[in-house]
Amino acid sequence: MSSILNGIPYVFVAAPLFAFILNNAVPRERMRSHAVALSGGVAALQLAAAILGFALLAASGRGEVRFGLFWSVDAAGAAYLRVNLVSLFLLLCVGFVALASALTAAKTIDDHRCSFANLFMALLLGMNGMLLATDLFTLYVFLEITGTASFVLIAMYKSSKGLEGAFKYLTMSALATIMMLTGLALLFMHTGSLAFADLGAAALSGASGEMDILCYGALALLISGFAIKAGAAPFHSWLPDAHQSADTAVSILLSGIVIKIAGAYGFIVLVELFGDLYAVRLSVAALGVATIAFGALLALVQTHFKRIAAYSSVSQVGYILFGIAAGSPLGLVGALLHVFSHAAFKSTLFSGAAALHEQLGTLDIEQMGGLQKNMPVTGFASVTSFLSAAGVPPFAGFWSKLLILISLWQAGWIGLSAAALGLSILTGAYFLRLQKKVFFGPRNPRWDDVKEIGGTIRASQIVLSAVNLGAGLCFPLVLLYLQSIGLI
Amino acid sequence: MIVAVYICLGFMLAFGVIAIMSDGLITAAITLAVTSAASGVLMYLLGAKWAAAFEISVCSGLVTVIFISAVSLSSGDKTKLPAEYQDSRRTKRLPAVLIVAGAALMCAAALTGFSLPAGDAAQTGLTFGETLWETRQADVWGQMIALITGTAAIVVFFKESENR
Amino acid sequence: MFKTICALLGDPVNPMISMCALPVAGGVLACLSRGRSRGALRMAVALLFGAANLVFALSLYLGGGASGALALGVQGLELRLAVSGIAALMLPFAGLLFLIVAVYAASWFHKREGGGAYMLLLFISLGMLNGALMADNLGVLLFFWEGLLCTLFGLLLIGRRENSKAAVKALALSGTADLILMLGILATARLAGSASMSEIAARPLSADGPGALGCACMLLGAMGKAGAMPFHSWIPEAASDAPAPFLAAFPGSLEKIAGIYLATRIVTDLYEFAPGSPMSLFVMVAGAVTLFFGVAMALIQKDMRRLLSYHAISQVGYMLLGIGTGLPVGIAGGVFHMMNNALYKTGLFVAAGAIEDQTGTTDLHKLGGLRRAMPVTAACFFVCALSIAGVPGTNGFFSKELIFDAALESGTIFYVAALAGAFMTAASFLKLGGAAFFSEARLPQGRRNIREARLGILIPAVLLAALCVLFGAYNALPLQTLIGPALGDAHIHAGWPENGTLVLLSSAVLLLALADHVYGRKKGGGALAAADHIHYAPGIKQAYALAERGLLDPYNWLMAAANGFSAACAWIEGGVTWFYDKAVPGLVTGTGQTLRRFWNGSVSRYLIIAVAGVACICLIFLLAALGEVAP
Amino acid sequence: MNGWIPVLCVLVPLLGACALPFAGKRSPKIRNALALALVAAAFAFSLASLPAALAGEPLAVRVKLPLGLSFGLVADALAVFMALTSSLVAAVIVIYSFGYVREYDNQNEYYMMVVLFIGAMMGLVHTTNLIFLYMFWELSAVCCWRLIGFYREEIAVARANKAYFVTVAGALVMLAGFLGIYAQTGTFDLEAMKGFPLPAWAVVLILFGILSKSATFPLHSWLPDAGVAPSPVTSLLHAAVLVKIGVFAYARLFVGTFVIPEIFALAVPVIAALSALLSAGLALRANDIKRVIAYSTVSQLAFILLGISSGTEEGFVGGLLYILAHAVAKGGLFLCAGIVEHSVHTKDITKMGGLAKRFPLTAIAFALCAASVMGIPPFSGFFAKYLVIDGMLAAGHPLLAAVFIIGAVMTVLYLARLFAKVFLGPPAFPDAKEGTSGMVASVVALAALALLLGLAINLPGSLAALIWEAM
Repeated sequence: MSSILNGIPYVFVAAPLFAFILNNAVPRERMRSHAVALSGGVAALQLAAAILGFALLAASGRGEVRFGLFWSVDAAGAAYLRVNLVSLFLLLCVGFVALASALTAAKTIDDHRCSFANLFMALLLGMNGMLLATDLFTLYVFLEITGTASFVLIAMYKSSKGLEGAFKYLTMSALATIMMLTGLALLFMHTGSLAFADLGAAALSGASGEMDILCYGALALLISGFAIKAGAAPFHSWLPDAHQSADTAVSILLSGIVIKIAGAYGFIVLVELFGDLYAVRLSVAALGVATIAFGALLALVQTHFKRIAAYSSVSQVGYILFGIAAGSPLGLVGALLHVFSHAAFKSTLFSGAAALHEQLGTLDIEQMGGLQKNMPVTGFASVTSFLSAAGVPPFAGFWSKLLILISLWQAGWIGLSAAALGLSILTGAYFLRLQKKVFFGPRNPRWDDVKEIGGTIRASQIVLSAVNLGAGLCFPLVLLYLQSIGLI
Repeated sequence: MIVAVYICLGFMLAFGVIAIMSDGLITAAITLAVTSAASGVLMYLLGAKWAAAFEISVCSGLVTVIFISAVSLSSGDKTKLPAEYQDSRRTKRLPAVLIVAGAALMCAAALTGFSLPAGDAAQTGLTFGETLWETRQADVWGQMIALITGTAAIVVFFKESENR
Repeated sequence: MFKTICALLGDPVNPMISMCALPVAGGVLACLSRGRSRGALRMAVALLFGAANLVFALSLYLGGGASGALALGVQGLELRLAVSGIAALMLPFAGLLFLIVAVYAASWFHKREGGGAYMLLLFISLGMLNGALMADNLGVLLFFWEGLLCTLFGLLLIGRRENSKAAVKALALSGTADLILMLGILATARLAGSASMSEIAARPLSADGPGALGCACMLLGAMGKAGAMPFHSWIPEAASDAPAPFLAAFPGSLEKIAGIYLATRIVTDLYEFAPGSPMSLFVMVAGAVTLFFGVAMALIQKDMRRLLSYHAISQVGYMLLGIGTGLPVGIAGGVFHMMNNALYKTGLFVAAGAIEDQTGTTDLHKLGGLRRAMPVTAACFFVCALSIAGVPGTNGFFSKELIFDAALESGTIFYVAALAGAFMTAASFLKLGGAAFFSEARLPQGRRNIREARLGILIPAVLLAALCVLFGAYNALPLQTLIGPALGDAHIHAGWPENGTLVLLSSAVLLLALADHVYGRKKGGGALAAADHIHYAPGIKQAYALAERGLLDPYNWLMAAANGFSAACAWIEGGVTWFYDKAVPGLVTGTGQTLRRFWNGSVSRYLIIAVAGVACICLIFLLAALGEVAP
Repeated sequence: MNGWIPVLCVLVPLLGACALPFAGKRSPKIRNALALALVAAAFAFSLASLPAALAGEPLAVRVKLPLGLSFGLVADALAVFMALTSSLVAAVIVIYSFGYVREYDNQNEYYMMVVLFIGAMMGLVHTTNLIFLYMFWELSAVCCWRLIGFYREEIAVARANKAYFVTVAGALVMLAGFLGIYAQTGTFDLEAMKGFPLPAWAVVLILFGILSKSATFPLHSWLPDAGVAPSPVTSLLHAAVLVKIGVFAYARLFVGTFVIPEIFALAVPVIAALSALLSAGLALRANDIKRVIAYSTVSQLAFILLGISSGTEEGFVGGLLYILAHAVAKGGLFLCAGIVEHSVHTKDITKMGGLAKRFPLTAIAFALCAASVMGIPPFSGFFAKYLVIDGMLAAGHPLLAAVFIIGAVMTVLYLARLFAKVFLGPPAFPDAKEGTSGMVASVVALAALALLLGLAINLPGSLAALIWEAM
């Protein structure tokens, strides 16, 4: 049993690498048609491996599984890679969103297929690497890889004029890089080693018992760096423009999982290491409130379908930050489950956007109207994503939000919990406006002859809606399973 | 030793400002090379010899070569920045802001008694090879995947699109 | 014979239930009889079921009352029925009157439309009235009491669907009165601890302090049903709209019986009604006001139906005045006056119905000289008119004397008002008799050949006139044998009133009225204008003008108040809707718009915002470092 | 086995609703029959659990879950009473909507949402856990949103959104209250928290949700606006079932489970009085037939809330009877309005008149239902109003009782005005023809039911008294 468990972590690194090599080895003409299928296969493999790994690891009861591919892992001070329950769950989410993106990409991406596959693998490697890293510097390196890969994916299909969104993403990432590197440098200077094991509030306080200014500065810079990557409130400016100029398949990846792994996972690590420092959790909570409020308010006034979805992602990241800020295991579980449910309903929404773009040619919601009649599947999928995002009970979104609210209330932040509840009515507001303008409102004669989208996008919409509803309905079973492995 | 450090910092600041301000791509490339060279010297002064070696050889050397070759290969009119990127209003105030920020940082460092670490920081017993291969295995992965991503990115940008 | 019928039907409760169910069955049968011979069929049903109901009522009366309970299952509302005292008397009396009115209605609708629905609703009303009279539990009394509301609304809608003003007005006013009664009943039941009248009668409640609310509301409810002010204004309206038999049934008899029965039960059983107490003053004042203004309005009417309906209102004033005094003689006088009024008022309405049946109109301008064409109707009208005017020797006179006696004892102002009322009643009936029967014929020549009324209408009129004469000539029968035992004190002085001065005064008033009529006739030219000199006298003219415009009509006050209140509500609602539709959405989208303008897409602005964000996070850490922010 | 009846009562409509669109694709007849069968099944199951509830040991199924989220369905007396009321009226409304919705499009979604709504109602009535109560509460809000926006016009969707916002905002505030309770007791299970004294702020938060759902004064604005929905929807949602959820929650939480501070025994009736008077005043002035009836609903709901919150047995029993009487009568009124509006194509009562001649059966049914709402015997409305006012007097507030009598008087005024304006007076639409036989039959059935319940009041009366003992 443990042999399989030890083998599984290798899949997450070997599979994308092998696919990358295969993608470039086979001559371009034949590879063109299978490139996206290959990336879909890799995503599916990762998803399966993560599920199997999670089950085995939970059953085996071992905290984590260390591995170093060619080297022994027990050398002193070795920066090995490891896999634990949190990272396995996030790897599962990565696989799930990558699969959804591949399904959409099969329809929407018709040129540069090989390059898309290459960058898809690079992005996958970046994210997997971040989740497997055991020290802050490796985490930063893989963060940069994810950043570069997603920048190129965004800028890939645009003419020189359309590079504006990608350019904004690049400049903001550069700012994040500067801050994170200085933070890491300050930390390294103070503690001598960046491995998770050595770091921790105790290590930081050192002999004198209280933190000196530089360590506070380091933490502040690290938090703002991850905030930019996560698209938290004051730093979210790049997200909508990046989404508007990126292809829909890339948008699914970007808002479905990249901002979660690059941003939220960073916060998970920080709170895990320096959680008992009240300032860290307070600043994450403050970011959370600002993110939800700004995201929702801005989403309410947009006229482009994907910008609304982008701001909605910004807003939902706020809830994940809330879960992390609570600091309790229940909060962490809530945040992770919200990562999964957000991935599910955001991918649904974006595949809806892809369908609309394919069939109508435009994504300006002012020109749409009453499409429920012509495009019932897309309409139904958008309703499931609305209900799950707004936290309407039978859907997955509600349960994860509920856990986050309970953890916030138990952490003593009653005001924040009430604010989260109040702001979720804003979530409902902008989704209802979207429904009214696009699907539910009076019919626009211009789209009378529009037919429903076919192929993989319809399949992905149906599967994703089923996941949204299914995860919600059998959530009590998930709770029982989590209790059996002692997480709640 | 402190004076040399401040000189290098001064060089870096000045040439950095010129690099941002200049309209010509070539002058920008050259001044960027000088900035990275100054940072290399600074690292050497602060005792990070390996890092200094890499900095000078790779950043100021190789990168500058690539920049200049790319600029010279492309046709003549590309040397000037396209019109819409020239933000005249901003260029006036930038140097003043940067110099003031530099001065502020310096006196902040002075105030908090920021002391330079001892010249030759305690060298860990390991040689460069050992640190890279034994303790920093994850970095090997990191470098490898970074190279892959870089090549994939370059391939995308400089390739004629297949079917257009 | 009657007892056997009770035994036949099992335990005592059964006949009582059947007295409610029997009329309903009769009504359904009458309504279902269709086809050519429906007139005769309905007459037969009316006779059969009316008689059966009368027999049951008499069997209960002679059987000395009965009581029984049926668990209705709802807390505080078990169906307890008990027939004793005044209820036992009222049941047969109502049965008798119903029989007469039913026959009259059957013959009236012989040729006309809407007969079936009318009979159905009339029979259901009888069922409800029987139920109300028999109810011992106050809640059950209210159940049957309000039931009359439905049938009243239905009856008023027959034939007059175009303008439904009278029906709506009746529903509104009686609905209000019934709801006030509900409040009164609940307060009384709550105060007494139990809702059964027989238990409350054991130890009556005091009418001052907490009991005042209950007593006042119940009295208001009783007065509302009887048709006294301030709930009276639908009756004249209904008079001009509703079919003629309706007037004879509802304002004529059923409503009066119910209203005065409840008023008597309140005064005698439920509350200690001290003669001088504020509650008795309240009832007497209401009685006097109704009496005076009712007949004042009747005086100037030019249409027979409206004139008689106003008289119906003013006669209630006499009864309330009598009961309001609280003295045994007053209460007996009130009840006796109610019985007399039921007889002669119904008789007058039947006579008016006969005239309308023959001539097609009740407008006095067009009528005249019917004495020769319809001698029997004229005779019956003449007998009833004499008794309503209270001419010595008639039954009206004896009951009025008792009320005058009681009124004099409790306050001369009430006695003077009663006398003025008697004067105007006499004057108006002289005018009516003169205009309709004695002046020369002014009918349009098309209606020259008027014959005597049909038998079905004539017999009820004659029967009623005969009863009036009977009650007048031998008044010991109603007083000592019927009302005395019902009210529990048998020694009421029957026969000729012993207080001679009262008799002299009232006959003087009658003579004065006759003189005024002769003077008015000569001055106004014709019997119809006999009362015009009073109508257009300087001070009184403006008062009448006000009344004409409906300013004194309580219904209009109620509607004005309701519309004013709803205008205020509309203003508040405007504010609430503004908040929901404009304020909240405007605020939210407003902030959204400003934020969108702030994030205008320029990279430098984004970077500045990001740096500001970093500064905030550093601030938080600074505060934490200085120990400000404790967990 | 017996535990399965409540589960089936909840699951059959919920899962059946999902099958309706597919049945609809095959043929409308099958879909209509299936919809009626599902609602009838809900009625049958709740009827099946009646004897056990009467015998005192209710059918139940309980599943233990972590975090105090234990799922439980108990068919106790209150649950069965509410389930029977709502599924009975819903069945009549579904029959009515066969004729009404025939010529409009997206009927599949209409029937799916109606049956889903009934499933949510059954779940909400039977559940014993606060979070699952909130779950069914939100599900009904979503169904209400889709149904109000049925005509897909601009105004209809705007009003649907408004209804969604107000009810969901209230529900979210209520959820905050539930979290507060969870923080203090550590569980969401109602049976475990029986008799727990609630702090005042938690009660206020939960009251927000209750008042928004049962459209009481400050939060009532969405109900009159929802007149844009088709008549069976307004009848189902705003008369018979949806608005009863709020009052049921009050009974289940504050009377059945928790002990609330004394102040609320006076505060809630005062709010109810305010709402009753204000909406009665507005009903007197409104000229849209559905808006008048909607304001009347707001006013009558205040009556029900008064009864249930009076804290005395008479008041509580009266409140429950009022729920039954109002559901039947008000449902009938809305359906009659539907028939009238469906054939004359206008909702403005000033343009109507004299329709009694053209719609004799509808006019009689409207008059009977209006009488029951006015509280005129022998209809069931009378007993309910009698007991509610009695309860108020028993609680020792004669002034409030008088205020509610004024409310009752205004009810008589505006319903008489409405009846006169629509059915009496000079005929305005001489050639209008009455709706289909199905529609008229269901309306007459409801009117007859109102009369029948009045005469046989002791059946629901004894059930209501039993509920009070169980509380």
